[in-house]
Amino acid sequence: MSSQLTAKDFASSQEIRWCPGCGDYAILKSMTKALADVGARPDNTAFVSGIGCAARFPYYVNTYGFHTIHGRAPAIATGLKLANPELDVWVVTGDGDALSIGGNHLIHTLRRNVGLKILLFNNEVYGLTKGQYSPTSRLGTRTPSSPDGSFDVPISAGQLALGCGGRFFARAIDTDKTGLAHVLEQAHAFDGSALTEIYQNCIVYNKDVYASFTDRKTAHDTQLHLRHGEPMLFGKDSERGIAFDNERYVLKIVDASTASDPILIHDETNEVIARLLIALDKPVALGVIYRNPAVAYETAFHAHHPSNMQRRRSVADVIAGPNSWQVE
Amino acid sequence: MSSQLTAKDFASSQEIRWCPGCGDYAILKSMTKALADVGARPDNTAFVSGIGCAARFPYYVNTYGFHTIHGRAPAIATGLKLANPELDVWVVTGDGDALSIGGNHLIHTLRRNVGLKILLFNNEVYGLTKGQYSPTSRLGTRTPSSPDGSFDVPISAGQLALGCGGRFFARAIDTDKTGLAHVLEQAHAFDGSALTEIYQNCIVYNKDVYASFTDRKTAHDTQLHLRHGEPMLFGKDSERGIAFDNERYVLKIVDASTASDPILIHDETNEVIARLLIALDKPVALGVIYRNPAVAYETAFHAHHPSNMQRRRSVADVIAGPNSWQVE
Amino acid sequence: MTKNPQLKSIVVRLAGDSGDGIQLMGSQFAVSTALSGSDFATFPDYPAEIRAPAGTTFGVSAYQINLGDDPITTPGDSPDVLVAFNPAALKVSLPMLHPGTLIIVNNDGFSARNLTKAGYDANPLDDDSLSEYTVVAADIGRLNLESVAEFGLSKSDGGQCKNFWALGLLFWMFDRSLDSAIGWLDRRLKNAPAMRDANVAALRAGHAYGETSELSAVEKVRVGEAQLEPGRYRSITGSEAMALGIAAAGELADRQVLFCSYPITPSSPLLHRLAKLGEHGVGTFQAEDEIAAVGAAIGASYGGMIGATSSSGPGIALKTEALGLAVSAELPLLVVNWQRGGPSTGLPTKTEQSDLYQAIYGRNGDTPIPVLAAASAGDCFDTAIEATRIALRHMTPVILLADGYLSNAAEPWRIPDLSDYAPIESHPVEASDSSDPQRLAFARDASSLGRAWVTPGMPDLVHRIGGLEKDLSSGHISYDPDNHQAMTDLRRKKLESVANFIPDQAMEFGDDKGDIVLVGWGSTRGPLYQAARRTGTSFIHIRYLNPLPKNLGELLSGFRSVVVAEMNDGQLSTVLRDKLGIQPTPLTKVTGQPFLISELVKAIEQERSKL
Amino acid sequence: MTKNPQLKSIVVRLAGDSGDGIQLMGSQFAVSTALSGSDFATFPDYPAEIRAPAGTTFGVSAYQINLGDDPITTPGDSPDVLVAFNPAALKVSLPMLHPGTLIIVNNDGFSARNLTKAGYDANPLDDDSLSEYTVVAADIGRLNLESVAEFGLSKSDGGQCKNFWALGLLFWMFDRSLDSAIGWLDRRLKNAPAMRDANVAALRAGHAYGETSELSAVEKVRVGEAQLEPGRYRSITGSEAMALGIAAAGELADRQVLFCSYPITPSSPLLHRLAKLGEHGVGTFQAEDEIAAVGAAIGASYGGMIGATSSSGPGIALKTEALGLAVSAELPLLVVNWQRGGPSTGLPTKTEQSDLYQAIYGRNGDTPIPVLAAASAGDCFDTAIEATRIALRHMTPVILLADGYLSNAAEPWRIPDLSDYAPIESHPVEASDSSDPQRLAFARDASSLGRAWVTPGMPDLVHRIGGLEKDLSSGHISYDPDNHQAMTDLRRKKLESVANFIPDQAMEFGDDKGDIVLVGWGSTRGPLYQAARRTGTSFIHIRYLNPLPKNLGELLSGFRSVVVAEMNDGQLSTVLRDKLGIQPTPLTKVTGQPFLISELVKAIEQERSKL
Ligand SMILES: Cc1ncc(C[n+]2csc(CCOP(=O)(O)OP(=O)(O)O)c2C)c(N)n1
Ligand SMILES: Cc1ncc(C[n+]2csc(CCOP(=O)(O)OP(=O)(O)O)c2C)c(N)n1
Ligand code: SF4
Ligand code: SF4
Ligand SMILES: [Mg+2]
Ligand SMILES: [Mg+2]
Repeated sequence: MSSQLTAKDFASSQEIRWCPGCGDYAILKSMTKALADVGARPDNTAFVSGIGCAARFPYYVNTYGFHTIHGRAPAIATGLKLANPELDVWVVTGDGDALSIGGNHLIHTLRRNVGLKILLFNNEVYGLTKGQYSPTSRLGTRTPSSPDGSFDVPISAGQLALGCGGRFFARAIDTDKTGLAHVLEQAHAFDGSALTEIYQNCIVYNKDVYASFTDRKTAHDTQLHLRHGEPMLFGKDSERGIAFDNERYVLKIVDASTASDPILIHDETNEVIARLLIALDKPVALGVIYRNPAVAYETAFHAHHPSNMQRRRSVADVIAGPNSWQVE
Repeated sequence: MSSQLTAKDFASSQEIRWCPGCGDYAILKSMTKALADVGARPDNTAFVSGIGCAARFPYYVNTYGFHTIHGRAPAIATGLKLANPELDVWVVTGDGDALSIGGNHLIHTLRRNVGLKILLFNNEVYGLTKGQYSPTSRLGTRTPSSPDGSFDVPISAGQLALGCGGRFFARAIDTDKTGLAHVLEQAHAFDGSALTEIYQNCIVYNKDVYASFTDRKTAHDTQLHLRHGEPMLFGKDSERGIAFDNERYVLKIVDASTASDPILIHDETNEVIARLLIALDKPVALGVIYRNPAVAYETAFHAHHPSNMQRRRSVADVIAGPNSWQVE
Repeated sequence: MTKNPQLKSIVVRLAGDSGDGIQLMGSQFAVSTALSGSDFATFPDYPAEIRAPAGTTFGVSAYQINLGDDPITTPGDSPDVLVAFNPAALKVSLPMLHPGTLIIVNNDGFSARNLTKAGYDANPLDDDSLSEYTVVAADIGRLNLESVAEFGLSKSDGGQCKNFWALGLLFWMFDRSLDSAIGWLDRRLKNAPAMRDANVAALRAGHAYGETSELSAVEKVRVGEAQLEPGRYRSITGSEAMALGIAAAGELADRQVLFCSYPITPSSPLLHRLAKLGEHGVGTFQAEDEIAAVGAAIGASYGGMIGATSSSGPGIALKTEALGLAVSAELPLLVVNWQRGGPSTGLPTKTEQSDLYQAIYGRNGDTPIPVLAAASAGDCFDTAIEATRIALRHMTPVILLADGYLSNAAEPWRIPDLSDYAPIESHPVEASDSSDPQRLAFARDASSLGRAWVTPGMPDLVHRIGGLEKDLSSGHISYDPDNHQAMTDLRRKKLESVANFIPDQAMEFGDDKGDIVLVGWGSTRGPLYQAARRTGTSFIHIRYLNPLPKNLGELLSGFRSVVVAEMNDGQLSTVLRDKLGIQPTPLTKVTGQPFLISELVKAIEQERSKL
Repeated sequence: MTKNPQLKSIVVRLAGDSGDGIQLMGSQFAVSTALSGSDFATFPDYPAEIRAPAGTTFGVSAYQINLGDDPITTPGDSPDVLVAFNPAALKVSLPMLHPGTLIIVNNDGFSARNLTKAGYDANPLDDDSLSEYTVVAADIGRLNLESVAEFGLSKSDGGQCKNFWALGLLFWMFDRSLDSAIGWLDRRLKNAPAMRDANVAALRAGHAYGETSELSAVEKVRVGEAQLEPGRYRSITGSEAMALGIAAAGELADRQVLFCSYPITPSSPLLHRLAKLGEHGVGTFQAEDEIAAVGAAIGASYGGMIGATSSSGPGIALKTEALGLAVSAELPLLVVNWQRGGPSTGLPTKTEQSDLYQAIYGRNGDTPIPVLAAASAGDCFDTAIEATRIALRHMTPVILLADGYLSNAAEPWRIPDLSDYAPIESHPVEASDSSDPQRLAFARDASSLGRAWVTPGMPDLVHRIGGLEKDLSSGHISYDPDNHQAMTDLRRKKLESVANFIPDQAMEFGDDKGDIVLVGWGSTRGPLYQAARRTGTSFIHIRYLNPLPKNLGELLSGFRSVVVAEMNDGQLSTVLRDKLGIQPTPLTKVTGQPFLISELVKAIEQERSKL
């Protein structure tokens, strides 16, 4: 369609209302760029969100947008996608929106494999409501609602996604342009539910919670960037790698040059390794961790539908039922 | 306390209102026996359920009982357990109640590790509402709401439980007295959330859906009964076993006498193998598949509480706040 | 039962165990009644359990049908014929009977075990406790088994044919052709020829039994033909009519319908029926819960299909937050509530009208939503179309109240001609010089205040919607105090504007002035109509409950006493006090059972005596 | 501002960016006001965004305080003093000012960039657009930075002290001691000594600036002391008072409290406060959503603790299904609704009273629930106790309505003595010969109709409860039609019986007969009281909204006109029409802002002129 659009064409004219310095800005930037790069069309793209700081996102993207209610965006987006499977539908959600109140819709959307690109901005806190601990907050997090430290065991978005049958899980860091661009493009291309967890810095209520691995200076050692078919190497000179310990069924870090166990080659379809990668904390696994395509729900829905959701026959044809009679 | 109670003491006087032949009867029988066997006390035991055929259970057990609303039993039971951690609290739920409308409460209860014994009667159908497909129904299930066969990918209770951080998952068959008694007793003894999936035959709406592995005659070949520390063997003469294929990261069935790969010894704390066992369909894994204790939520709750939920000080001590003044 | 074979109307009640196939037998009898030309109304009344243990009183399943030539609008107060398959069925039905009722019992069901289960110390067939009735005791169990013996079925499969045996006997009594039932068996048991043949044999055997036995008490009954308006008729339940109405609404609007629901009694039959209307532009989505169901329906409306959802009270409660979103975002949505006995799980299989408060007032914020109610099974069709029309015209969710009685009850219905209905329209996007598509999306029709239905995918109309307050003219988020007042006013006026499009309230019966007017809404129309006729009382039945028809206040002011009859604790009375400032006399019944004509007549007479 | 230093009351408004620390500055000023002996009322008014981009009008955070010796019941209609940190703050505040208002602006905030962001073409400080006000422009930014230079802070950390600089200036103007603010800094910044010292230095610098500068327009203001009843006082917000009230209710009932909630504005502060009352027998559980929150609270009540939950409108909507369960199972439950602007997400940080319909009528089924409302910050304490008392006495959920205004606003509060309150009791299990514990659990107190609170763990009382209909006397499941009617009647009567235990409605002001009575409820008491006083109008403020006090109807009948003022589209008017059959005159305001006294006075005068 007409000429190539740029990131600017996807930025809306709305004033942005996040705190200065919030990680959401960086994500927005990467998103508008990714939209341009994948050749999306504003008219054919919709962003659906719940409630939270993250959920303000649709206002700032120059596409169709629906800022709905807390936790329900996946359900609403499912209806939208069924009504118009041709649309590119993105869901933007936070760790509270997606994993707390919205947990049920998320797992059912993933197991059905509805063709939604779900971006989960995980800042490990409820930002909009002023900083209570969230389902991803680490044990001991002190917040207004957990003054002595939280003791709810956090949930892992990735483990949950795979546990409920999700077919695509990726991870990126808000300010890592390259990594984020890559997963956004992959998510866009995936035919089914694509869940992308983005580590997002809430500078007001949970500042630097990811600093241990987002710091650029030490990124070599703290981040593992995955690419399908490539060996799992990290370190300044890719001197270390990941291997599978098949006595203890865990991943281990090995010296790339001397390792006796073979360095794993990233296979996006390997669910066992994907789960171990998700749990890895040093280095943190980034990129497309798991991708194992299956038929998208809207495809099955329309295929199972006797007329692909078209009106083939009038109600007049069946209104009389099997038995009718004439009264003169 | 006092004399040993029997299964009869745990049977209530209420008329049982399940369809004749329903698998729920067998579960009820095993449950009342298990309660007697573990030395439970009616006064100190409560059954909390949601809505569904399964959820009628509390009426038939001679303990405290609360038949609540659809999907919310885990949340309500959480409040009960926090209010009185000394109680034995059982939750009885169906595949619809637990995994459809109640999915969110289930995952959060499990990740918090609230000390509830959750019995999920899985009959792969909504019984009480007359037979619509449920989140565990297999692809292609024909029901009144899926006249041409369902196309929602089913969810696995076990995978979901592990995905959200559950620490105990067991499985049994309604009519397998020994196996069921074993897991009920183990669940009872577990200090934390214990999820037990019971394959339950709904003879009216989903008759014999498990017949392929519940048939006693072929049970040797179709069922794998797990015991911690014991090798995973099955077959009439335990002639076959389960091994881990560490090229393809899957379980494989091997000949017990000739196998080159070692037969796995069941280690309840091995999450990787637990997930593969849950997914196994021939044979079906039964017994305690995963058990990996952690501090129970109510324990953490009371421990974190400044006074273990007792009233140490009167409100009068703090009512004046940091600044007050006298008006004469 | 009198021996006069030509009756104006007759009430037949079938009762037995949940497993006895009573509902099937009832509906087959209703079909044959319809084909015979009688008017009728039915009332299936079954237990909450799927299959309660055999023989218990709480496990009794019953089906009542009233048939005749008189306009029949209720399933009848008291049965003239009772078929009881076991002691429990007899026991729960006895209080409804009148002297002379013909009771046909299955002798074989009166075992000692069943008598105990029903709480009988002695067999009522053996003492004189039934002396005021005409009792016919037949060995239905045994006779049925004999009639199917040749087909080699198991005892239990063979026993299952006894409902068709009994149906055969009824057909003989009412002089009916066996064809409709045989046709049904042919279609239904296409793949089970032995069962098909056995049922047909049982049917014929029951019929022959009537013909040949010495049942002196039973004479053939001939019921007059109905005085129905000319036209083509069918028998229809509320669920069926609602499903057809929703599909028709989609057709009239030239839009696809996405019906999103989570099963619940008594709403599920609508989902089941719509699941079969795929060729008619309807898709069904069984969601993980009610919130997801209404969410997906809202998403579908946002995407340009007609989003629809259905539930009953507890499920509607869960949807209320999302309904607020639909109001705020101004999206069309059809919400059907099949009411049942409350509070909480209450009496899930019993009927009630106790969700009117919830429909009109039951949301946070000032969140007006139009509310309609269907008055009969067939009326569900028209009301679904009307509700959809309002939803699209005003861009708003609409709540349509039905109930458990309507869901299951059947009645003859004159098949409408779709071409008689006006197309359903929404306010189009208007050409304008505004370069701001947000404004275009929130441009309103002056009379309906409905905004344009702009949906993702439309070129050059990219805009954003949501649940935060919006600027009245630009549609952008606004926290401006005066604007919030203006938007609150707008939402109120939008609701009020619906009244400009709906018909004036008509009298359902009687003069538009007088002492007493009986007022009702929803599924009670049948008994209210009969009670009004029998007592010569004026009668108004309200379909549009929010807003009320403009002339209603004036109409009611023509009467000294406004008696509001409803199956709840007085909810419409509240609405009339609120909206019209009148002081009605509530006539309430909260038993999970429809009104009897007799109790209404008594209440009206009492009220009259007070004036 | 006049130069008369002894004023009866004075309204101060602080306004700036969300990041400027306005709310903190306001609350410190309020504490010092309290300690100075003046009466006061405050109104924090902040944006929905956590930190909206600096300089924008939608990002303005404001704090208004009214102080004086006159009984102060509102934060004041129009500021006498405005402190504006930037052009946006000035712009949004201007419409509220009156000629002569003293405006103190931070010169340094009026950069070209900020002027543009606020939508100013020219600097209003430079033209004569502010000529009717007294403007003092100080270089607050620069002066503050200079005052903290010695502490070696970053520029941004140092800049954050400017609210304390401005506070120092205000303290000088109002002749206040710096002690309370310094004490607070000591406690709060215990672990950040440099920041503590810098803030203290800024505070002193601002104070000194007042003392030494040549600000001729600013004279010291001395406000009279309040004429408060003798006693010990503190400053309190509604959230704080509600938390203390809930803890006190637990203490009076000698039960633990389990407060289960999911965060939502403006309800979260209650959760935060209660999370710190652990030693007082309160546990808090942050649930995964509102349904789990109310569920866990119900579970806690079932287990013998006092289950409590809190939310605002959208969250309460999600709880309504579970509320039905609590009604059906007859369990006590405290449900607090901090109302905010609706519908849907609406105006989350603005106040409104639009959930009254939801509270009284918003459920499926005939499901009555008692409803109370708190009238002021301090009143939240007593109302929480009252609500809990009703919940335990009648074994029922109780809804307590508060709102966003009450949550944040502070006022002086006379500290009550807990020993003045009667213990809270529930109906005990009664000794009986019944061997059926089910009956014992559903045995009722004759006057309150409350059942016994039997909880798991009690010996020999094993029984079952649930949401299905129960037999009136045995408590077992019952599908019996007459029983359902009896239970519906029981639930209605139970609600009605609450009226026998609550006090008669008193006049809040004025005679109990006359032309006009002003009627209100909830947080509007302050402005309504002042308007009533100023116009000499009788005034009734309702705490018990469902059921209404028994004498209310009679009381209202003593007036020709009943003017019902509320911050919604007329919801209490509906309730009064419904329950009392009267025809009130609605006086509504739906802007997200509290009533101004002046607009009420005008409306009352208008109504009077019509009589
Ligand atoms: C039904 C409902 N419950 C609660 C809220 C309040 N609420 C709004 S956003 C939010 C959590 C936000 O956390 P998250 O999803 O992590 O987003 P973030 O602000 O951190 O980006 C909550 C609890 C609401 N708006 N609606
Ligand atoms: C809020 C609400 N939604 C729906 C229902 C209807 N309903 C009752 S039980 C049930 C599903 C039962 O399925 P399952 O949990 O698998 O139990 P089963 O009957 O199969 O034992 C449904 C949908 C309800 N009672 N409440
Ligand atoms: S509160 Fe946190 S997440 Fe929200 S806008 Fe501010 S920095 Fe971002
Ligand atoms: S419907 Fe199925 S699950 Fe329910 S009672 Fe009957 S057999 Fe059991
Ligand atoms: Mg977050
Ligand atoms: Mg089931």
